[in-house]
Formats: sequence, C-alpha cells, structure tokens
Amino acid sequence: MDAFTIRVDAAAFDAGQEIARLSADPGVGAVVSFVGVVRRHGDGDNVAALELEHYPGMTEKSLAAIVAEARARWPLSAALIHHRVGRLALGEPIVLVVTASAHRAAAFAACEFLMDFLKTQAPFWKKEIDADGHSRWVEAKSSDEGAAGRWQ
Amino acid sequence: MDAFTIRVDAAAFDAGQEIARLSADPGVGAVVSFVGVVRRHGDGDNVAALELEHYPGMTEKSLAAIVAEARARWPLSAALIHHRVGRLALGEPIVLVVTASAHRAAAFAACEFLMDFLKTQAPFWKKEIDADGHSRWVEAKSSDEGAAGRWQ
Amino acid sequence: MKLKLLYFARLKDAFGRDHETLESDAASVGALLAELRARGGAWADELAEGRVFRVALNQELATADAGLATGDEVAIFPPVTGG
Amino acid sequence: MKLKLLYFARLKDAFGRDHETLESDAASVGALLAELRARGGAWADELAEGRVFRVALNQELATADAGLATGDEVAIFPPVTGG
Repeated sequence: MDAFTIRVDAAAFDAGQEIARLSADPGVGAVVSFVGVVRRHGDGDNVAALELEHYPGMTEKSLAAIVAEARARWPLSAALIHHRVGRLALGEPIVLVVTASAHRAAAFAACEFLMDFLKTQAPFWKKEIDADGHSRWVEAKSSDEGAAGRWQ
Repeated sequence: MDAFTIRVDAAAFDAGQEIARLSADPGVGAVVSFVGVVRRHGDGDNVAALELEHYPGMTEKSLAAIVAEARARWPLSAALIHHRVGRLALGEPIVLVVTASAHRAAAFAACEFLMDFLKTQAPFWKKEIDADGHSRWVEAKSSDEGAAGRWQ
Repeated sequence: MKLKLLYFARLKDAFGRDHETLESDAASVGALLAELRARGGAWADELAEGRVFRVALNQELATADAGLATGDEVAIFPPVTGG
Repeated sequence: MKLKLLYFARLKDAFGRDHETLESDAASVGALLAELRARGGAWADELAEGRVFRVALNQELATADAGLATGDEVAIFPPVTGG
C-alpha cells in the first residue's frame, strides 16, 4: 500500500492497525495520530449523531493537495487521511490523520497542519442531529480559520 | 479504568484500543496519540534493538507529575502514558501517549508537552544494540532540552 | 453555453436541489452569481453580497472574476466544517 | 548515617554496580559526591566537575546543596533518554 493514503468513505477505520502500518519503515521513529469523535456538545447541546456530506471529486483533490503541501514542509515517511461520510452516532470516530517521520517534531507539526487545513479547505459539511430528531448544519468556526492561518 | 493512566512495563500496547477507550466520554471530540518506534538510525546507523532501563518508583512519580502539570494547563478529559522497558526490537513501539479533550488544540498541545517532558524529565535510558551485538548508551539530545524549554 | 451547477449543505436545502444544468451566457463566476440572484427568494437571500459562501470552479476554489467556459462545473457551498 | 545509593545506565556500567549501601557523614549531596570522587578511577572520572550527570534524592531531582539524612535514597545517573 502507498505510504501516503487518502480515503473518503463511510467505513470505520482501525487506528491501531494504521499506526502499526505507518511504523513499518525502519526509518520511522515517531507516529502521531489525530482522531475526531462525534461529541455531545457541538453547536447544539444534545447531539445524538452527525450527518457528514462532502463533494466527491473535489474532496479527494483537496486532500491530496493538503498532503502534498505537508510533504513539502516536513520530512515525512508516511501519512494517512481517512475521513468518514454519512451518518455517525455520538462517540463514533469521524476522521483519522496519521503522520510518520524519523523525529517527533515533524510528525506532530504535520499532523496538526493537516487537521487545520482539512477543517478549513476540504469540502465536508456536518449536520448535527439531536436526540429528538431536530437537525442543523454546523456553522464554520473562526477559530479554525485562525488555526489554519498560523501556517501561512 | 481511571481516565488518567500511567503504565511502565515490558508489555506491548494496543494503540487503537487505547484511543477508543479515551474516546468513550461524550465530551471528547479530539484524541491525539504519539507512538515512539525503534528506528534503524539512532546514535548508531544499524540499530537492531534497544534496551530500555528505568528507575522504578521515580519513573511513576515523575510521569504522574508530568500528567498533573498537563491537566493544570489544558482541559483534558483523559490521558495515557504507557512506556515500555526491557529489550525492544527494530520497529517495535517504545512509548504511547494519548490525550483526549473536547477540542483538538488542547489535545495536540498536551500530547506534545507530555512527550517533551517525558524525554527530558522521566528516568528512562536507552541502550542501542547493533546487529553485530555491539551496544552503546544513547546520549541525551540538546534538541530535547530545547523542546522542553519552550513550555516554561 | 452549458454549465453544471452543484449545491451543498445549507445551500442545497435552501435551493431545494443538489444540482442543475444551466444554459447561461455568464462570462464569469460573478456574472453567474448575479444571474442566480435574479431568481429572487432563497437565491437572492443566500447569495446576497453580505452572505458568506464559497464557489469552486471545476473542483478548485474560485473568485468572482474567474472566467467560465462551456462544460464547466460550478459548485456553491457554505464554509466547510469537516474534520 | 546509612545511605542507599543507586546508579543507572552508563554510570552503572562504569562503577560496576547498580546499588550500594554506604555509611557516610556527608551533610549534603555535594559532600557525598566529593566522598565518591575520592575513590578515584571511574568515580573521579564520571563525577568530575565538568561531567554532566543528575542526582535524585528520594526520587526527586536534587542539587548539590540538598541536605542528607539517614535512610535517604540517592540516585546518580546520566541525562535521561526515554520516550
């Protein structure tokens, strides 16, 4: 499997298996991962599930561009972005980003960079669904724009 | 199991299982993990294994103090440090640090903070063992002291 | 010329459709937006000057001055919220 | 008074032991280090003023001016390299 992987689908992921896969290169000393999880308090206070919509085609292109940018900035051995779509219940994982490098500073920085850009550049939209069935589209956060801005 | 866990032993860990465990709180939206791996190029160029020595008693105390400091700085829902000891072959995981929070900025910062302090404050020592059986104690890196210094 | 338009998330709900094929003479993204606004109702509201939305031309983010050609795919959507 | 001394990593190898019990009158960590240096050989080399090592008193990092009491556990080791 390619050392740099992008997946957008409804399937769950196995973070431990992916971390182990990205650790296999004997040059890798540090593997950092981020998992985003559906939580109860979002824009609403009693979120039971999220519905994740995306723009097929553009999603994959924008994620590939984000990964290419990370590789230009840090010496990465491997990276993975797996973003789920469709309906995800409270507590379920939404996104997995894993970065592997010889040293931890590069792995940490690249993982955080990928998340900041994924939150502001990749065409995904979240709809929150409350326990009573009411739903609303999540509003973009200015804190995310700020987090992405620090890399420029 | 307690939301804040410290383990020092020879056993392997299951990063995916620990990430899932720390995601269980409905307030958790972000889980960041770090895995350190035995790599071929350390102080030597053909490392086949590491021997990890530690100071039982002080190790656990210093890790508990590091976790307490992280909790004072960031709103964490859960955290885990699992540091292995004994002989670990090339490619094997050495340490797992997982942090969980409502938001990703706190989870990333706390995970990186724990690693920086673990590298400079916790009484572990690595001996590199080459394929031909030669061995040497790893020298402390000034880059690690620098990384820890930025939090002060 | 023929354009393929796509709408996502809140805009998809507001416009009651996720895509349409449009015969248009709009020379730019800005001209296309003016044409859509002229439909009134949700189109005028959601695409008003003060509202925050994004436009992608052939799957790349684009600004109002980007030129259009027949067969182009133009997507209009709110700021993204994935991750 | 009786002190429990522990050595780790390179210092354990250099001193040929990982612990010892010492009967000492050293009032401080600094005085204890001077007593150990006076053994000569690896002790004088490894604990020389210019060398980098750490001392923990009862499992907390300590400096040369820290006072000693009977039963104290004093560990001497190189800078740490875990993680």
